[in-house]
Amino acid sequence: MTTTRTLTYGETIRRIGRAPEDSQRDYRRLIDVLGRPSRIAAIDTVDGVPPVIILAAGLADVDVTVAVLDEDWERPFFVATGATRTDITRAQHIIATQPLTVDQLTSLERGDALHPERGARVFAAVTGFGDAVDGADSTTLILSGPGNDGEARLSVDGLAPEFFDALAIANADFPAGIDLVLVAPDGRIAAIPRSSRISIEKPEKGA
Amino acid sequence: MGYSNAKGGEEAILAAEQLVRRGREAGSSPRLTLDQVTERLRLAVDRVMGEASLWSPGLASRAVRQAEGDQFEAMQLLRAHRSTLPRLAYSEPVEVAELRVLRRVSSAFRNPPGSQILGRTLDYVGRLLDLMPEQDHERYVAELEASVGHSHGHGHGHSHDGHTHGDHEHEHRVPENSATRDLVGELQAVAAESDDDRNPPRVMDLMRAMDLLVERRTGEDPEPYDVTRQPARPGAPRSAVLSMLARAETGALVHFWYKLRFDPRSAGHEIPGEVRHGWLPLRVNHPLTGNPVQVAEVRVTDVETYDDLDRPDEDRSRIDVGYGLCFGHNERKAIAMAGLDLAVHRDGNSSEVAQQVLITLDGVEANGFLEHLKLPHHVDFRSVIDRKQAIRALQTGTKPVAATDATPTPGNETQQIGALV
Amino acid sequence: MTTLSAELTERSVEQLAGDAAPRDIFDELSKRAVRRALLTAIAVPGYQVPFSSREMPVARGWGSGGLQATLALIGADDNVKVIDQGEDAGVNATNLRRLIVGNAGCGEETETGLADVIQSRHRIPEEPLKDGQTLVLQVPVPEPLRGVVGSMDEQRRMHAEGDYAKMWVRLYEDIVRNGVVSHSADYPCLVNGRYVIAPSPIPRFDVPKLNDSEALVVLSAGREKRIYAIPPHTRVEPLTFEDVPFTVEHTEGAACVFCGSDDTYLIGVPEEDGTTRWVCSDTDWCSRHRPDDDTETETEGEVSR
Amino acid sequence: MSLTLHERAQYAGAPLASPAPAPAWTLSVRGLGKIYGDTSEESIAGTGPEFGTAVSPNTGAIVAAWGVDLDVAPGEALGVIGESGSGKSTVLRCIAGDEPATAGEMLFTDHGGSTERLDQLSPTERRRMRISDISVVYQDPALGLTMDVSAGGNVADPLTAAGWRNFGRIRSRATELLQRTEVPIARMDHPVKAFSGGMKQRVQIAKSLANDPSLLLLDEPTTGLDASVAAGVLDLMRGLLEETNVAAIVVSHDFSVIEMLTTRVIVMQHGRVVEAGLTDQLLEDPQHPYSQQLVAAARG
Repeated sequence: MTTTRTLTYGETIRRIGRAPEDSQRDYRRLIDVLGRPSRIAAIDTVDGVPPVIILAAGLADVDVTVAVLDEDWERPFFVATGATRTDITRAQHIIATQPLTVDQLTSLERGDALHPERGARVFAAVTGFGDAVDGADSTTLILSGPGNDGEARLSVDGLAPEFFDALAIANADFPAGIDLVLVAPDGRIAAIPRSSRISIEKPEKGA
Repeated sequence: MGYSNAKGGEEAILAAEQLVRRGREAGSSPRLTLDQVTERLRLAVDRVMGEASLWSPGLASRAVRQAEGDQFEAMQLLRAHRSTLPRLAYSEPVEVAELRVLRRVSSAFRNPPGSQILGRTLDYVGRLLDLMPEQDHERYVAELEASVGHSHGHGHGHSHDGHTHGDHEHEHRVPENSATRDLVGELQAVAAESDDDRNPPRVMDLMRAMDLLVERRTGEDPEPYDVTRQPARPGAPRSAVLSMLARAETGALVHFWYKLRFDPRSAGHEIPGEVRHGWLPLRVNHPLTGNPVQVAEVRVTDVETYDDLDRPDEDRSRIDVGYGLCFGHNERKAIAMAGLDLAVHRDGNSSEVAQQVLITLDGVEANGFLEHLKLPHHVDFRSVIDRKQAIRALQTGTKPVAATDATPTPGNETQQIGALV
Repeated sequence: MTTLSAELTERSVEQLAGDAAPRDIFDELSKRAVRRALLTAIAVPGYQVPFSSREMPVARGWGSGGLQATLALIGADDNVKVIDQGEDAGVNATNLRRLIVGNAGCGEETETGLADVIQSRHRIPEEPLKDGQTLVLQVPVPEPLRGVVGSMDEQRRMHAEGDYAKMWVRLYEDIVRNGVVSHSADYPCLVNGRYVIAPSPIPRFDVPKLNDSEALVVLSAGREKRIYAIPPHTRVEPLTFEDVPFTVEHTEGAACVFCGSDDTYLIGVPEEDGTTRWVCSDTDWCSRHRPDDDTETETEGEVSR
Repeated sequence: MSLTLHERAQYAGAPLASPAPAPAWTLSVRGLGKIYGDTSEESIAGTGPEFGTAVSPNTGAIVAAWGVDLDVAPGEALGVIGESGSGKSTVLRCIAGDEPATAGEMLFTDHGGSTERLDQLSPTERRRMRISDISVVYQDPALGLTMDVSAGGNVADPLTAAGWRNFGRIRSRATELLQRTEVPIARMDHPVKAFSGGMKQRVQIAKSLANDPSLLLLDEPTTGLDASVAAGVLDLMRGLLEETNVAAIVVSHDFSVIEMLTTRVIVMQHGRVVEAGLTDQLLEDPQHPYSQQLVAAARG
């Protein structure tokens, strides 16, 4: 997913760093979807900057370790937020503009029963939420657990089913685990906390 | 000039004292007057009077000034001064119900009989550092004087001292619905510190009417135990506990109460029925007529507190009572006192809690012993080194190093024992 | 110290502080720290997340944790309701509301249904909360095992392993000794079938409101620097044996003298003659459920100057 | 909702291995060792019965137990005898999970036939085994009971830990167990700190049987009790062992306890097993000089 680099460097930095009222509004939307897995909300987009960067920037500062898996956006992100840069296996926040591989996912810090707060938070860019007409490249998840009255469905485009299998295993040892925030290019967001139980709805026609 | 402990101490001590005296007078600012201490540092004065257990605002402000604000030094000065004063008479017992209330709040009841009287308190003020520039002070005081006129009983327009510049213009808009007005009606804020007579019915009488209280008026402790004449030790009656609590150091009381909150047996906390600040009459019997005559009024803070008896060996249908009273306006001390009076009652007056309350909370005793560590200890220390060398010699099988001075070292004697072990 | 430097410090402090502008009482990065901690709290319902709790203009134990959570959540377009013991006009609630509204420039509301964020000490409003609302509860003691086992390491191990046998033994002993569960407010609850929490000293009457709630509930302990949460639609069960019903505070025949309600949490107002008059603790709910012709505005207790 | 192994595997979609046929023993221990201090090979040499010490001359480490093998089958009671310092209690503590072993394999099979390597379990899983699989009766009742809690409450502890949530059923199960161990029901609700030594052991035994454990470990259960009280407790213990299908290990320095409760016994000295065999055979004809000394003392 490339962005046209019409912005000057300084301009980009300014746009990444969110004003307090913007990051506050983004945050309220984030906890709305995190508290009700399968719910989809939307944050205001900023021209020229991927929404996943915008959302993560609003929560980043010198007190949090971040790994940005994107050469173009890595430097401006750290300049704009002052966050502490670290590698993927130790980062508290991981920002992935491209789909994470299963290996990358399983390498993330999951915390443990005594320190669940050390579990990583992944801000992952997705192409959409079940928008593709023919359902290609779309995975429908069945979510249950806190935040849902029984089961709820969430279709995610742009992340392979194996990714969600790996996530299910990573979060099998609750309260250790990883919390996943999904961000579409148009600013729509959804989230899957580690407390959610995930299974993948098998599509009717041949997979 | 270095000092050696052996001799020449005299000059060193005098020189040190001169440094203190000159230091106290140095600086460009004018000397602190006693009125300034009494009026601007009134809570420091109140606290020192409590911890020195001597009611004398004048002497206490002198102590605070002389101690350059150091509480422990001030209470030491006042306690020592107290020993120079002859005891002329014993005052007559006074009913605490006679307290002429300046401030009175209850946590246990929303509308205690006689209503909540907020009075002068910082409890509901944003604790923000006041960065008001000095030159604005006059204007601020002028506005303050003007505001006394229009704030009356209704509403929360209470003014309070030392509140911050930022709040000054902030108009309290009390949400306008009837229930809130009712509540506001009850939660009367006394605009200014009024002197008219007021002692509302006590919450204790209400609790006794409900017949839920443990009865603490057992008559076993008719004459108050005088801790200055007879040191209080575990097993001492409640009046000894209350006296030691009254003269205990405020910080020690706060921390000891807080420590108990982390012991599973007393994890919950008590609920104050009443926190009061006001004046108590002081009466003595007239030497000729023998009738009680009021000779003074003493300002005190007193607290009556209640706790749920929830331990296996307690009567679970009853509520226990604690009481604390101390000089001046020192609510955190009185609340802690009442809580510890209750804790000692629950654990028994020979329990570990009782021992610690009676023995460890006096500021003059604790700090004196702590600071005595600065005194020369070189005699003891040499003896410590000597034993270390003896043991080290034993461990390494060598003869201990000969002591520096000529005195015979017990070396050979330790060696003999060493061989036996 | 020469007078020149005294003068200098005065001027520089003033430039820093600015004259009358409402000062920020909680900086942006501290808000982000609370927000990050709250994300974990929502993802691990009932787990006490340690957070960098800052000292606030209200004392520890007076709502500094609730204040930090509220300030981290709200924006200028939010309506905030602040209550203490169920009352908007309570003196502590008034002080907190002043600080919040003064700092965030948000709206002030007493009607539960119109508030986006409700900060409360020891009560959950009678009006059922809705999707999109957030309840922030002030928490004095976040650790439900405080009265069960002394060592903090052991407390953490018990939470980590979900080993709450000692808690159940206490409950068993309580019933054996007193014939009834004598635990009053702050009744321990099991969240999501995993973590036991202290729901803050709300009455047992309010505990069922936490179960399967439409709103997000945030519990914030400033002094002990812990924040935990109950997401919407999460199972919250008071710890009770199957065959020992969970009872709530109730006095036969008691009804509010203002609105006549007998199924809201009532508090007793002692009268001089020893009788007790009952009034709603949730004063705002009460004022909206009074018979229209109620002109009686008799105030409680005697008005004193 | 902490996930069991079974749930975790199913949840993650991985196939679960079918359980192997149930082996004959409840517990099989091979090469159990515990060293306090330097746990390298160097510490082993120079320790053991032949050297008359458990303290390593090379490293100063204490080889409390080394190379201990033992098995115990359902319904059987194995004795472990030796004087104090022989390593018998250390062996028991390692099996119970109160202490991590330095070496050795411990295979445990519960009633249901599923097998676990105890020495590979995490501390959390080890503690979970102590709820319904392995119970211990300690010599010092304070290690096994909560003194401020009532006798009934102490028996309720493992029941609630195993998930019992019905007060009535918990109370009747506790009553039944306490009656079985002859604790007067009238005192069931008194805190155990008020009980005599013998009565405390009876409460411990009731508590240890609450969840029908597969393995019961008794660490000098009657030491410190006067003879008549001890006899009563042993008599009760023998009855219970016969009634239930529990496998038991009884650690004692007293051959009469071993003789009364166990069918097989191992003798330990300076951290090593010096002899093993059927209890009555070993009593009749002890081979190892140390065994002979112990039997002589018991017969004396």
